[in-house]
Formats: sequence, structure tokens, C-alpha cells
Amino acid sequence: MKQIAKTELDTLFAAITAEQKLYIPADDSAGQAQFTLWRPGLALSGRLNTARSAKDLFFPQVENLVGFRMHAGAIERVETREEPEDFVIFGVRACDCRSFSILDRVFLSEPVDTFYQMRRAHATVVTLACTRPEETCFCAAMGVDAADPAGDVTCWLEDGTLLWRANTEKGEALTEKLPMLRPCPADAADAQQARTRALMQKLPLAKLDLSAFGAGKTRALFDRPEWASLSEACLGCGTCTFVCPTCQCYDVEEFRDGSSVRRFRCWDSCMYSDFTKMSAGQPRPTQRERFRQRFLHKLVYFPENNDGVFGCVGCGRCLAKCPIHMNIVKVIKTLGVTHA
Amino acid sequence: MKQDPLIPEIGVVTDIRTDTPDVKTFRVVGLDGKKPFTHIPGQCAMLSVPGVGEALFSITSSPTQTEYLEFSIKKCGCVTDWLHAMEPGRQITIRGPYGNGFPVDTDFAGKDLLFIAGGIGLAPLHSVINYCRHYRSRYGAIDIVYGSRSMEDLVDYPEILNEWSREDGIRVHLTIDREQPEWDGHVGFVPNYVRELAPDTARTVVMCGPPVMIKFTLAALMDLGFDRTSIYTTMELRMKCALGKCGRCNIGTKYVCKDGPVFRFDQLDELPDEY
Amino acid sequence: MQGVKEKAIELLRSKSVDRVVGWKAGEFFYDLTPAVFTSVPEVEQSFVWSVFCAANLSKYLIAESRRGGKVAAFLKPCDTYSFVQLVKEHRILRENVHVVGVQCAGMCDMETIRSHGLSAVTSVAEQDGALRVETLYGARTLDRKDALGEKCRTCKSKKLAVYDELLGEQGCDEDNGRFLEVARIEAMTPEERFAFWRGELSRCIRCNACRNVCPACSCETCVFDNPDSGLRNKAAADAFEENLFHIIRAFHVASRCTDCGECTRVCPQHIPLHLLNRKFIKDINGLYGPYQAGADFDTKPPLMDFTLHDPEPSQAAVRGGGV
Amino acid sequence: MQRIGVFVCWCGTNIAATVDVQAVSDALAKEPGVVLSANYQYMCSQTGQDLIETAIREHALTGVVICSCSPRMHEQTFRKTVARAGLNPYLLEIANIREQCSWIHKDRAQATEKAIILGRAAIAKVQLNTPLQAGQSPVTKRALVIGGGIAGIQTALDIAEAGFAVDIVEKQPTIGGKMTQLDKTFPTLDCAACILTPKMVDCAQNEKIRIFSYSEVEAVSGFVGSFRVTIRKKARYVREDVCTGCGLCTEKCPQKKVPNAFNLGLDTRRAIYIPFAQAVPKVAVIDADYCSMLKNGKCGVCAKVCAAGAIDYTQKDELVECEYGAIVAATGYNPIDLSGYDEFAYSRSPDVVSSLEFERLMNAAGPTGGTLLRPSDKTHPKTIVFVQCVGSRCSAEGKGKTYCSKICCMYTAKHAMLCREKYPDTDVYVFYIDVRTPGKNFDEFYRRAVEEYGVHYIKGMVGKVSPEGGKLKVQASDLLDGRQLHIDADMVVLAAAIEPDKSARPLATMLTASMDTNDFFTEAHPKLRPVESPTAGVFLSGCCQGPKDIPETVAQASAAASKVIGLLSKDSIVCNPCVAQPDELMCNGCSSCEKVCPYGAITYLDKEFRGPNRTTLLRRVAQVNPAVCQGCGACTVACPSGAMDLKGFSNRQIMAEVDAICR
Amino acid sequence: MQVNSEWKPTIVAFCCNWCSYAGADLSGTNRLSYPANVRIIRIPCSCRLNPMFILRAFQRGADGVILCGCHPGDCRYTTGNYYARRRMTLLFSMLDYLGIERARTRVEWVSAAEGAKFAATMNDFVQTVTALGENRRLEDLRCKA
Repeated sequence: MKQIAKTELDTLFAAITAEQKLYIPADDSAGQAQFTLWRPGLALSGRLNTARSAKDLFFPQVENLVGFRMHAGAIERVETREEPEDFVIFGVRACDCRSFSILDRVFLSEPVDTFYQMRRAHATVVTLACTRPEETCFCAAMGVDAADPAGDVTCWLEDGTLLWRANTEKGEALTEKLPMLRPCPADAADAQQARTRALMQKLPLAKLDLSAFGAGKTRALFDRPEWASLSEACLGCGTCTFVCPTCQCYDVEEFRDGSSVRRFRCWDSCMYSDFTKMSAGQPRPTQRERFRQRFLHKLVYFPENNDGVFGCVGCGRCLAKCPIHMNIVKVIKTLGVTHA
Repeated sequence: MKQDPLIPEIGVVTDIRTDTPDVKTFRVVGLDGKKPFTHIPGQCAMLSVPGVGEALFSITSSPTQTEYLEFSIKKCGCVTDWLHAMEPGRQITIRGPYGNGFPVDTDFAGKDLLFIAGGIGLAPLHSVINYCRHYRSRYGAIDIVYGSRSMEDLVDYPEILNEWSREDGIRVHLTIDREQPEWDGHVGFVPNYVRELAPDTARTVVMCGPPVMIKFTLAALMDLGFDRTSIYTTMELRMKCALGKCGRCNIGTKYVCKDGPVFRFDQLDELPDEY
Repeated sequence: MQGVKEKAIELLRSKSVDRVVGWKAGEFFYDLTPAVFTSVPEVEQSFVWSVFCAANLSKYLIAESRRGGKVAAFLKPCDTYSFVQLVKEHRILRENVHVVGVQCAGMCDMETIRSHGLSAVTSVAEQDGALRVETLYGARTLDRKDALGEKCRTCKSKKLAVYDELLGEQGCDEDNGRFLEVARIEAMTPEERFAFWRGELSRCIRCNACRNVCPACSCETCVFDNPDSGLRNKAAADAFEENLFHIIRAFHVASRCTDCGECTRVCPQHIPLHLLNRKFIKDINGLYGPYQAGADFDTKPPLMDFTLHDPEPSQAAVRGGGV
Repeated sequence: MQRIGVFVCWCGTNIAATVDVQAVSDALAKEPGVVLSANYQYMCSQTGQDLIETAIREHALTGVVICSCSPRMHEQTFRKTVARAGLNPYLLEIANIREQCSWIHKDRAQATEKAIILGRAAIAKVQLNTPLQAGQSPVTKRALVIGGGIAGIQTALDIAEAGFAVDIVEKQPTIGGKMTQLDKTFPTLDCAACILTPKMVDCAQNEKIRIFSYSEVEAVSGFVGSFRVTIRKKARYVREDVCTGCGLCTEKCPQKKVPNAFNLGLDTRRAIYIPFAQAVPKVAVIDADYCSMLKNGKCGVCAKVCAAGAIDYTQKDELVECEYGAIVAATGYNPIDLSGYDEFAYSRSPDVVSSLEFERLMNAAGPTGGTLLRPSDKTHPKTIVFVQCVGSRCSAEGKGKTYCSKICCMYTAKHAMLCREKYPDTDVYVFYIDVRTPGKNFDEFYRRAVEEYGVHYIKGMVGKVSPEGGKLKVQASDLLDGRQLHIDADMVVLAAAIEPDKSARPLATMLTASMDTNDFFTEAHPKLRPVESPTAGVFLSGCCQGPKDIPETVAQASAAASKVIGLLSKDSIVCNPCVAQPDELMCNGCSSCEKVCPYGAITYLDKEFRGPNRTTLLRRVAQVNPAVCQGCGACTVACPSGAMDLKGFSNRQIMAEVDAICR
Repeated sequence: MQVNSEWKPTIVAFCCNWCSYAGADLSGTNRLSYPANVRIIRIPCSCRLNPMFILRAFQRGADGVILCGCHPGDCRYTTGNYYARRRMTLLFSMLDYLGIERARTRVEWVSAAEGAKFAATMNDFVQTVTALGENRRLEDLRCKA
């Protein structure tokens, strides 16, 4: 365990930036935290978490896959991929850090998505333990310990001091390059962790019961009549999907300018009405089916295919951001009540 | 770095055959003139015309064809319109193979087979049938029931007539929906024809065709006493990645592009009704 | 306002309507969801009328008014303009809707409350015109106006454009300086304006919340979803793509937008989208005379109308901008 | 995939001199979809067209791009060419590389580059062209002539002569127009009434002609072949079918002090009147502004004296709706209002008169019975000053018209000549800027005025006319001699500019016909289509199109008639297939398109659609009447969902052009 | 012109078929020159111009967009240019509001008889846009590279 005074954070960030790119949560012009490329003077946000999730750094909203140049009948493939520089992402909360392992299960399973893989390989994740959770947090219910996040390095901010613990080789390597970090007792974070854990238990959603969900529950949940009322106000926008740290549906589209074509990948949302639309028909014709797909995917399908792991980390972004305040917690609570 | 699975190779369309008024068969090789990849019958590939779009097609040619891949494609939508207007020699992009394919070397081995196809549904079965013909000794009797709207809409008619029908141990049963002057074969819908033929329930059935045909043929097979565990079909849903990642083609926990497109009916019964 | 829930119960109990569109209680005190109630017990159990009923229910009536039977909807003054505009565009079938107008003192917005540095809010209570905000980490008192959403801080009118019955008093037009921010931007240099909008719009994640919540954006198929429009794109791509989306969207709703403010309220990225719509409204008022979309059932929207002596486009910035 | 053929025209050297046509056809050959790219000296020649035809057949082309002159020039030619080869004529696009490229650019490299880009845009567009079928719409075999002056009369007579029914709408109680007020006509000096009134009678007697006198066009809808016109027949309080035109009422009417408009207010008439003796129809009309029966309910003399019982004080305006295949505007002209010309004392002295007033003063049927008398004191004027170009040929900033009114030089010469002939003791001065006499026997006529009749023609402007002691003191300058002139005149005659009738502007709006800034109707082409308006089915006759003298008016009137006859002789006409078309699946039924459609071509229909999960939805969707739609595209922009598109100029086509140009 | 002799802006001119397009033809017939980087797209009426097209042009790299239509009152379709006038007025004002240089967009009424005006307008517009330099604020970056 190492430490550095909070007042020296700039020195720490400058030292990291000297080696590689550094992203930290900083407030944007609308006062929300966003992962932002650090530059001298950029302050660490005081907010609990970023408005957009940390997945953006590994699975950006839009990325080029490949280009084509067309020559009278012939096609020339143009490489558009650029190898990213190494980067450090600082201040990732426990929930978002957990989301990386969920995304890994999708993108790093065969066939491996090399774009994602490449970014993951270049990144060092420095997490930051929570101390003041929001009422919307329910990471504990998803098995996340907000007081002890994973990542290559774990940090705690406590009384003007940043505690730093390298967890992996990558973390160690980064730590070695940061001489300003000074050793401190291994139990320096214990008190804070205990406080946070106690606090987590007091949160309104701490006792969220997930027993009705998980692998094998498709039949029990698929035809529940509550889907209709749950989804009736849904606008079919992509807000929940796009702020979600684990949503990873994407679309492959093309941009053409006559002689050349760029094929790119962009985020897509299963909540969109055209997501599964084909010329032959639409397997999910109304918002009810689309809504059901999103939540069953997180709560049943994903766990079934991934050793029981839920596709949700309890970050609470969708609770805060949904225009009509419909969210996974309401779904869990509504469907969690089994019929008599 | 390894080539990303989303990035296709360039292929050349070396031959285009017109099968029916709206079906053409495209022969595709790589830029090196060789077959782009090897596959299992029932697997698919993503073909695209850059600037127009990418779509998944089942591979029609048998794995035993070592020179090239073939795709029988019905005209319905942007990509297929473009392909249909194409001339031989033009390039497209190709990636694959995708999907699980038929269990030709396991579950099918040693079995009597019944193929049931309607219209363009013959395309994925074509590969299996020719594979079975190539390794004829590994399989028992083969019956093929194939129907379409009219005589003109029968895909691969010459091949069926001149090769399949003439082979020992293969019986071909053709039917068309409505009477036609030049047609002296069976007239009627596939499900009814299957009932008439009343095949042996010990057979392994491979079925592909339009949803209505599947629905009623399945009912016919059930009535005849077939077991759902011995009936296979292949599915099609909207796909973008074909890698089981983009999130479109799942039915419950199964991804059609990765876990399918070939399913047994007992497997489909396990899935929620969303297709 | 007392009596909203009671009115819902009364309407259902007397069978004067088959359904009621209102707000349903959520997990917390603030996360209300628009909902359709069909029975008295449902209403008793979960119908809520509070200072967090900001959602504009008009758009739901497009579908609800076509579902057969009669539907009652609780509409705040601002919502009634959207309602009238949608009736005018033949989207809502007026005869199937019983409009209960509800006077409103402005709705609180949780994102606004959070923006005061308050987190883990557990309750908000009105106390002598101020708001007592309890959080896990202590309590604070906010001025009511500091908790209002943008659309309520700059409320254009407390006058309901339509109602079949009214709870509370009919109000009148208000001037809460809704164009001040537009004027402030107009007064900037072009470089500053460009920088301002790049800063705002580059945060767009193309989640379509603004579009999907907008009562004016009720197209069967949006041009941005239609492959044949040549504009289809769901990606928030480099620079201009999101500008294009927002400019076209603002133009498509220009002279039909009632300034209900929902776009800004729902934007997860806090982009002040209303400033685009208000620019059009300000220009229209300045160039073609005052016009409030949805204020009545017959006036032609200014973009579907003209006079022989309209100002020329070259004069637009001077006259419309009013710098 | 399309199979597009590109044909680059040299247009001799018109294009080839500045554009490297070979380079253009080579470059365009590489564009996607292009299977053939050729160039030739004259694409519009027979050989050129054959080349295109053969290529379409041999290469099974699905689209054709011709890089040549403006589509306004040869689009129709090439559409026919393409159609002859069996291809839909709308699968053709023309890249304008002459008017908009080779003729304006000198740099060969630049012009060539631009030609390639324009060709590329046309290729991009033609990729998306769809075959269009021009619809047919029937032709109502009846014409409407608006205005019953000599122009309208001649047009109507010619149309009727060809065997088609024709209606004349005249806002005055009689047809005849301005020509009825003229005395003699130049250059032959024959009597206007003598040559006009037989034609008026012909109109009345021709069974193919219906005259709506004292009527105005109230509304016009529809389009070429089937216009629907609402005509307001103003109440004349006299039953037209009963009145015998005996004129007894006009003698007995006690209200005598009504200014006589026919004589331009130089004398008076009764409240019930027949404009003049030869009026057609010869039916009395009550001037409601002066009739005390209509105003106060007291009098009723006319009803008492009318033996036929034709008087009907309760008559109301009547609206008649008729269908027409073609409409001719013949709304004529008026002299401008001279009250603004204070320097000539027009408002201050009754002896300063306009030329038309002078006509009346000279006319045997006029207020003075044909004797020239000063309006002020009824004496013979001894010195008369004619001032030309009053309000004509003014600077754009001034109060007058910028154009030449064309007829003033000749009628002034006529007036001067007639004065000298009748009253040889008068001194006649004519002040002119230029004397314009281009017409058959015109200059001879003018020279006779100067040489034989001794009229004093003075090049110069009259600066001021001041009434002083019964005389009109005229200050003028003689530009040739460079001296100031002071003339004590007894009478001053102002050759007032003429302007289109005030009814023309609202009529143009109803007809959707365009006008120039002076409110003259615009012709479809100033040289080649001078009697057609750009709006199909609307034709122009007489001074509503520009100042004309009588022979020119009659010539144009007959020309317009022949165009109308050409149109009416068809049973149906081919419609423009480039019309708006809604995509019902996307239509919101919001009525935005309907609000901006100038033709009322859009209606709505509640239609059933398939919804999700086997449900049925009733939706309001727009319908476009392709026969009514003219293809402006206003609706396509008003439509928020993009459901409305324009065939031939679709959103995707235009965007493809934009993309190709910006690439 | 002294400004950057190398770079030439791309100008898209949307012209009403009935007036300005004919006006452009007339300027050609009269050999009145204007720069070659003005490229004309024929539309049936100024009211056919969807703001989308203008934005699309800018997105795809146009540096200036001009709409030419019939003089108010002279519309072939009676009212088209009146609608176009309102639409463009509001659109241009919005572009201005977003900080996009107003001088890149223009509406000019040019009749079929005004060949000289057409050429003069184009010369002036090209000069104005050239002085402004390349359009960067509305271009889609995907077109580059």
C-alpha cells in the first residue's frame, strides 16, 4: 500500500501523463462528471460517478472498422485501425470496474473482438473506492464491494490522502514509475472500508432481492403479464442502454462518399424499434418485446451463458437518467414478486 | 495483430447462374482464385457490397466442393438487388463461416434422411444433400421433398433432375403449388405432400422453407408420429456481426448466428416464442 | 394541488372514462413514471400527484386516444399546448380524451437538485415555500425556484390552452425571461457561439431521448430512422453528425414546437436543447409576429404560411437575432 | 445495379473548344454503374440520336446521361430519343455542360473538371431515377376569355370560329373596352367605333360565345384542361333576359348628376344607364351608388317606365361556376392616374386633359358632340400643347413607369393632325423626347402631321404648366435650339403612360400566372412563346402582356386564340409525371403538406394498416391527386417525416447530386 | 482576388428550374463568366429546397450554398418562393446562431431574364466564400482522410 497527499494529486497525474495518456473523472460544462483526458489544472470531480460509463474507453460509441475503395468492379480494402497508445483510466468505481469483466466475457470470448481487446491491453485501470454512495446505488445487490474495487490499482481517498494499492503486474509497473507514492501501512484503508460497507447496507436498495432471476428463469419470466405495464411508458429511447456500463449491442454501418466506403461500428440499442427489423418481419414488434429483451438479457440470458453472472453492476445510472424513471430496479421488484 | 472477425476478405464472383426468376446462384472465390474458407454444411457467410450493405447467406455448395463457394440468393432487399444486377468478375467482400452447421458427421451418420424444402429453403439443404451424396455410404436412404410456387421457381431444377433423381438410393419428390400445363408431377403444398408420402418415422428430418411451410409440415410430421428430437431446421434473423456479440439475433439465451442457425425442434421448444 | 388523485378516482368510479393517464409512484419519492390506470384500486395504490410530475403526458395520448373508449389525462398548462398542437395535427383524437387541466406551480427536477451538490437524497418536503432536502449525508434547505427544472424556471404560461374541467384556477401568460439565454448567445461573436454549441452538442450520445419524448416528434418513422431518407444514422459521429441531427430536428419541429421543455429535461447529458427550439420561436415571433404553437386549434403554423412582404433571408440575423 | 450510358456532346466547338470531351467521357466511364461512355459532335443530330438509341439497345442500358446543352433546350428531344429505344424517357438526366460550363469558363482544365463533376452528379442522380408514366387528363372543350376589349373579342371570335365554345367575362356592363372610347385610329384615321362595333355584335350573335358582362372572376382552381372558375355576375338590377335596351328608363331617371365614366367624367349620365349606344349587351344597368331607390327605397321611376318589366331592385350578385380547358387573360390597360403630375396642373385646371379625355372631346358621341371645346369655358382652344411621355420612360426612382407606353407617339400625332384638320386656325405644339414610329405607315403618318398639317414638333420637355387668367402658361425647353419656351396655351393634352389594369394582379394570383414588376403578365418565353403564360393552359392577349396598339393587339389576340384552339382540339393532355407522392407507411396525417399546397392537390384518407401482433391500425394518410399536382415540392419540405417526396426530384436524388458535387 | 490563390471553394447553387436555372443558362448564352467552382443543381422550385440538402452539402464539404429562385410574386407555382423565403430565413438565422458563418449561405432571387445578375451574384458569392476560407464548422470529418 502506498499513499500520496491529495494536494499532490496534480503531481501524480502529471507523472502518469508523462508516460501515457490519463483519463480522470472531471466535471463538464453542464456540471456532470465525464472521463476526460487529464491536462494540468484539470480537477478530479467531486461527484460519485461519471454520467457516461467507463465502457466508452474500451468500446467507443463509434469506431472505424475498415475502409473500402471502389474501382470499377474491384474493391480495395483500406486499413483504418490505429493502434492506441497506452493509457491509464483513473477513478473508476467498483461498479464500472466490474462492468469490464462483463464486457470481457462478450468481447474476449471466441471469436475475439480485436478492437476491444487492443484497447483493454493498452489500458491500466485505476479504481477508486466509494465513500458516499447515492440512493440509486445497488452494486451490493450485484455482488460488488464498493469499498474494495478491483482493477490494476485500487485507490481510496481518505482525509486528504490518496491510498494506492497495486493489484496486478500492470498496476505494479505503473506504481514503479511513480516515485512520489510513498509507502504506508497495509491497513490504511480498513477503517474507511468498514464505514462504506456499513453505509452500503443502509442504502434504500441494499436489500434488492434477485432470487427470482438468473440462469434458467426464462420460462418463469418470459410470459409474465407485468411486462405490458412495465413497458407501457417506455419511450423507446436509448438512454438506459447508452449510459449502461454493460450494454454492448452494436450496429455495423457504412458511410459512403461515392468512391470510398468506411465501415464503422456504433452503439445500438435493443430498445430501438428498428433494432431487429428485417425486410421479412420483426421478431420484437412492440416496445414490450424490446423492453423484455433488455431486462431478460441482463437478468437471465446473460447469467445463463456466463456462469450466473448478472449483466448489471448496480451503478444506478439508468435510475437517474431514464426520462420516465423506468429501470431495472422496478423490473426486479415487480417481477420478483411471484404469483400466488 | 490478428485480423478482426468483423473485417471481411475480398472475394470475386466468378460465375452467376440464373436459377429462377428471382433466384441466382453466385460462385465466389478469394482474390487468390481459391476457395475462401472451408465450412460445414448449414453454415453461413456474410457477403457484402461495400456501400450497399452486408447480409448473411447460407452456403449452398457442399464442403466437398474444393474450388469455390456457392450461394443461391433470392432477390429481396438492397444487398440482394445489387448482387442480382451484378456481372461475373466483380468483387464483393466475404467473411465466415458462421454458425453451427448440420451434424452431418455425428447425428446424421448412418441415418435414413428426409429433406423437406420449400422455395429458396433448398439453399441451405443443397449443401447437406451434396455432402451426403459425396459420402453416400455413410448414410442410409435419402428422400427429398421439395416444393415451390411453380415449376419456374424450383431452384437447381436441372441438377435435381439430372443428378439427384438418377442416383441410387435417392428419391426426389417434387411438388408445385398450382397446376401448370408442362408439369406432370405432383401438385399441392409441401405439408400435404409429406402427409401423402407418409415417410418412415425413424428418419432424421432436415427441413427448411418459409415459416408457414415449417409450421404445417411440423404438424404433419407430428401427426405422422415423428419425434421432435429428430427434426432439424435452420433459422434466419436479422444479423449484423454473426459473432454472437451485436445483440440482435438471440432467441432467449441462444444466438442464432453462433448457437444456430441449425436447431433441433426439441431445442427450439426450450426457447421462448420470439421468432 | 389537492384533488388530482381524487379526481382520477371519481372519473373511473363514475365510469365517465375508461382509463386515466397519470403518474405512478416509483421506488423513491421522485421517480414517477407515466402510467395508464384502469381501476380505482390501481389509482388508490400508486397514483401520485406531486412536485415531481414534470413529464408531459400529451404524447401518450396519440396512442391512448386510438385505443377505444374514453381516456382522461391530467395536463398541466404547458402540456395543454402540446395537446392542442397534436389535436391540430390530427394525431390525437380529441373526442376520445377528457382533459383534466391541472394548475401548476412549477415542477421540481431531481437532476437540478443534485446539481446543487446534493447526493443520496432521501426526501424532499415543501416547507414554507422552501424545500427541505434530506440526504444520507445531512439535510439542506433549497429555495423552491432552485429546485425547479429548466422548463419551469422559464415557464411561458400558466394559462391552459384547453381543458374539459379544471383543477385550480385558470392562469395567464408569464414572462420568466425564457428568451434571455437565447439573446445572450445571440450577443456572442460567431466564434463564441460556435464554441458554445460545439461544447454542448459534442456531449450528445444520440440516445434519442429528446426526440422520443418530444410531442412534436411523433412521426410514424423519423427521417433519422428511415433508410430511404438518406439521413439515417444512429451514430453520434465526429463533429457535424450530431449538429445535423439537432438542427434538422429543431427545424422539423419549428413552428410546431410549443416549448414544453421536455427535450432538455430528459437529456442525460444536460444539453440545453430548448435553446435551439427557442431560437426558432424567438425568430418567428420577431419576424412574423407572436405565435404560440398549440395556443389554439386553427392558426396556421408560421412555416406553413407567408405574407407577401416577409423579410428576406439576408435580414434574418439582424431582425430575428435582435442583437 | 444500374447499367448507365454516358453521352458527351461536343456541340461542334461550343463545348469541345473549352471542354476536353474525350477526357470527360473517359472520366465518367469509371463511375459506378457506367457501362458505356461515348462522345460525339452533335448528340442532338439524327446521327447523335441514333448513336444513343443503338447504345441503349445494344448495352441494355437502364439509365442515360447526356452531357450537352441545357436541359431546357433539348431535354424533350432526348427524352423522345430514349423512349424510341424502349427506355422510359424519365431514365434520362442531362448534365448542362454548355450554358453552365463551356460557355462561361475559359480555362480548359477548369471547364473540363467542372464538366466531369456535373456529369458525375447526373450519373449519381440517374442511378436513382425510376420510370415515370405521364398521366392523362381530359380537356374541357370550352375556353374562358377574361376581358372583353378588342383583344378579348378577337380571341373569342377566333376560338368560336374554330368551333369551340368560349365565354367572355367583362367587368364593365358592356364589352368593347378602351377602343369604344377612341375616336379615330391611326394611321388610317378610320373610325374606331365603325370597325369595332361589328365585332361586338358578332360576339353577341355567335352561338358559341357567351358573354358575362358586368362580371368578374372570383376564383380559379384546377389546371390546364380542367380549370374550375367561379364568376361573379354583379347585380345590375335589370334583368338581362328581359331588358330590350329601349333606353326609356335612362331618360326618365331623376338622378341626373352621375359622372359619366364612359366620357371619363367630362359629362354626366343617369343612375340607370346604358354605357353607350352600341353597347353589347344593350342592357341597362343601375348604378347602385347613385340610385335613390336602392339607397333609400324611394323613387322606382325606372321600374314604372319599363314596359318590359326588367327592373329588379332585389337582384343580388350571382356566382356561376364553369369548367374551362383554357383561360385567356385579356385584361387590358388603363392610363395612369395623372393626379400626381402637379407640374402639368392636371388637377388644377380642367383644360389640362389626358389624351383619352381628348379622344372623348373630339368624338361625335362625346360630351361635346364632337366639337373641340375647352372643358372650362366651352370655347374653342386656339393653342394646344401636347406633352409626350408623361409617366413613361422615367427613371426607376421616379414616380412614373420605366417602360415606353408605345402608343402615345402615334395617337398624339393623330390628335395633332385631327386638330389641325378640323380647326386649321389652332396652333398645335407637340413636346417630345423621341418620336417613335416603327410600324407600317407610321412614320409617313407622323411626317404628314409635321409636313402637311404644320404641327409644331419640339424636342424637349415641358417643365411647368401654370393656369393664369384663363390661359395655361407652358414653360418648356427646346433641346434642339437650346432655348426656353413660354407658350400661352388654351389647352394642354398629356400623353399619359399606360399601365396594366388593376384587376390583373389578383387575377394572376388566382391563375398562378407570373407577372413582372410592372404587373404585366409574363410570357412563357419572350420571343418563342409570347402569347402563353408559363402556367399551362393560361394564355395572354393584348395589353395585359405589354403596351400595344390595335393591330398588334388583334394579332396577338388571334395568336392566343390559335394556341387555345390547339389545346382544345386535344381530347386529353399529358400530365407532368414529376409529382409529389406520399409514402403512406410514413405519413403522419398531420396536414402540413396540405397547408402549403397551392393547388389543393392533397386530401386525406383514413386507411387501415397492419399493426404489430396482427392488429389493425386506422391511420390518416395523405393522398396526392397527380392530375392536380404541378410538382413544385413545397409539401416535401413541409412534411416533417419525409413521407412526401417528389418524383423525378426525390430527396435521395437531390442528395446524391449534392454528394457527387461535393465529393 | 488576393486571397489564397490556390484554394477554391466548392459552391453548390440550387436553382429554380423556371427562373434562376434559365437565368444561369442566359448568362451562359451571353458568355458572362463566373468561377467554375459554382455547381448548379436544378430543382423545380425554390420551395423544393429542403434544409437537409443545404446541411448535407456542408456536411459533404461544400464551402458555400446558395439558393436562387424566382422573385417573390413571380413563382411558377405562385407561392413556392414565399415558403422558401421563410424557411431559409429561419434556417440561416439558426446557422448563424450556431456560429456558422452566415456568409456561406445566401438566397438570391434571379429571374430567367437576369443572366447578368446571375453571373454577378455568383462572382460575388464566390469572392465572399473564398475570403471566408474553407468550411470547417459543418463538415463531417468522416469525409476526410
